[in-house]
Amino acid sequence: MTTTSERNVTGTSFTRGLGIVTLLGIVLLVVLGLFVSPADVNQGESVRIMYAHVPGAWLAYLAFVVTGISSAAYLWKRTRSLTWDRIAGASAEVGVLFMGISLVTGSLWGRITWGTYWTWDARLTTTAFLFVTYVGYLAVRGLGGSHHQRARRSAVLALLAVLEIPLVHFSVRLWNTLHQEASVAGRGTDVTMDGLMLFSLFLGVIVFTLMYVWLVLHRQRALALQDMVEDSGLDAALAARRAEAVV
Amino acid sequence: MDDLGFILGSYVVTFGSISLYVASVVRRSRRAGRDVPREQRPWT
Amino acid sequence: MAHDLPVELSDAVAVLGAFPVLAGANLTVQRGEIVLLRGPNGAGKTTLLRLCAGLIELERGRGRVLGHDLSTDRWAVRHRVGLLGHANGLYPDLTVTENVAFWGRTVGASDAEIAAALKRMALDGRLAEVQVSRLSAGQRRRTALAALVARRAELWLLDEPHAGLDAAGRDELDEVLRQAARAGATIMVASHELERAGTLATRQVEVVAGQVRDLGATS
Amino acid sequence: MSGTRRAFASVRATARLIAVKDLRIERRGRVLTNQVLPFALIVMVMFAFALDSDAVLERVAPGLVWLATLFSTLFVIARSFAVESSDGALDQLRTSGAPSAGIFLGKALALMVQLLVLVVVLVAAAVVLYRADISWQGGVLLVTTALAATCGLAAVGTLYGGLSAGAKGRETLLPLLVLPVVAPVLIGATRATESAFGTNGIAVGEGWPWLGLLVVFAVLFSVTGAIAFGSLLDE
Repeated sequence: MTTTSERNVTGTSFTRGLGIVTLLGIVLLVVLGLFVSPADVNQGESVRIMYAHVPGAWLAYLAFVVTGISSAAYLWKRTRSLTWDRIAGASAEVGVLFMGISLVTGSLWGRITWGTYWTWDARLTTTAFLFVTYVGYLAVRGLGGSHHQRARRSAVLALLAVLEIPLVHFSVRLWNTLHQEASVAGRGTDVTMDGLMLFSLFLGVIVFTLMYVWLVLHRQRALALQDMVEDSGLDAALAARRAEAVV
Repeated sequence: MDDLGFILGSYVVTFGSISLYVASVVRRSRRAGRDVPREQRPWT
Repeated sequence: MAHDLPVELSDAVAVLGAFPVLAGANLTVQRGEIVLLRGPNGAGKTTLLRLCAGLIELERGRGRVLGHDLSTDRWAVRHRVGLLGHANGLYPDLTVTENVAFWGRTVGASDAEIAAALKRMALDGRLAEVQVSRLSAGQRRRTALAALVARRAELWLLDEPHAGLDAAGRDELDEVLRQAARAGATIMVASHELERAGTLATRQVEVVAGQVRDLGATS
Repeated sequence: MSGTRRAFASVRATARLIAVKDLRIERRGRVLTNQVLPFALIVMVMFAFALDSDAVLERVAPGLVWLATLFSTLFVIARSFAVESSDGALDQLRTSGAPSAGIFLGKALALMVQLLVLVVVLVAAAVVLYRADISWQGGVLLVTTALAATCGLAAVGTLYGGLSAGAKGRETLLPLLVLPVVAPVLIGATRATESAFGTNGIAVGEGWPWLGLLVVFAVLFSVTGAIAFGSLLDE
């Protein structure tokens, strides 16, 4: 039982294969993105950031969609299972990670192309709100209580976030179009994609998707392990408390 | 070129923080895995 | 529903955080009984009462209260029990009457029933219009008991109800409980006032380290 | 006397009962009038110090009114649930069998009334301190905006307040959860108020679409809150 030297705890042959493919993909993406693909006519070299930034942002959105769906699956009585809750949690965590990264890379990209780290563009602002919302979601997951308490509380919160996102996006967009004439577009930032650039972006999406699946699988299993550890801790505590009564 | 630092930086930030996250997940699962026998893990 | 036992716990486990406060409790209570829960601090008396009120999750084991399964349907139990915990559940800015009326009305009690409850705990006089924040600890306990009376619960769960009450208040409380039991309610009282509660109770059980030991009927 | 003869209070009766109770507590305790309102006013004065220019103040007055409202809202929410959790009233509410939708609506209604008072005072402060002025039509827009915005704020506040009421150490979570959600209220109410004040020469007519946003927000969160509140409050 105490195999302290065990190295691969949450892996299976599938995730190992997936991991190897993902790693190869990352190498290929870096080589293509940084060296092989051409510079953009308008943006120059800075377009290379796109291959890391855009897929990350997309996958973050996808991760939050997965969180919402698995939360609904948990709340629906016929599919109620803590696995859904753990998938929701793992996905939200990976989503927050990817979104945090995209916010940073996006602002670096913005600094080069727009000359500013941040702009109050609707998509950017919504993304920032989304990020904070899911940071809050993760904080609520950490509040404690039993597994099912945690699951119910966070599932309701995740569905509220799904409701919140379109409202925030719509209001920011309305605010933006009415009050911000100088928009981001039309300042020589359009990217004209050639075949290789498109392929690199496509590869980026695939690599990030693989990375996402790998991360969520492992994180979800790690969460399951943590839940099991808590349960077996209860067994020990229960035995100790029962022994107390005998005396 | 000025932009070079930014471009490299964004790749470093991306894959660097993902690696850190992977490390933390692996570390946490190893710690938890010590107390859970292999046959109890549904995925094995 | 008439044949449902008020409380049936078998091997019930309830946790606070990671600590199993109830570690396999077995308890069956019949309708109309007044059961005294005794036992040292930290034995799990409060948790047992809260479990029966449907307020905390049944972690393991089986439990039914008033016919509802605690592991799947504990919310259905809640409105049929009356719980008096360590806290009184009163709003200090409201008067005695306002508090009792509020809690009575949440369960649909009529004005007459609320007035009767106030009278039952001798709160219909001078104290009626006094804000709870100006009352003594014993007077607050009385107010909480009046609110409990107004709830007309089927299962009364009382945690140290005698604490803070004066001699007259204790007599009144005992009389209220006896009357409720005669009328068909079931009562569980956790108390350290063994002598007093002992004469009130029809049966005593001892809670030790999260388990329940039956001490038999009291004559 | 055997069996249950407990009458379930309807959602409406519960909502009324809770709202009356909360407002009565506020009338006696005077937390809003003696603590939150002075705080909000101080914030308004501090804004004036920080921005230090009549022209700027006049331009940003609507935003400041709603920003001060938002911050004060956090205190009012915290107070609204401190009342329930300080002496175990929350447990009594949970075991009362009162419908959770009724509890939600009642608490939200009481919150909304308090927020309305707050907004009225803050708008008055803006008129005095920041020289905002309001036309007759602007007044109509402003009143409806205040109603819709406070309704939305109260709904969101009650929903997340219930979540953070349960245990200790959760109070600090409230701003993190509430503020991102109410961003549309801040945006919508500020723009609508700008039109009402005629800030930067914005016509009153431009404010109505923003009012629409606020109404949608208020309705959505009131309905969702009434449905979801039970599972957030019932641990």
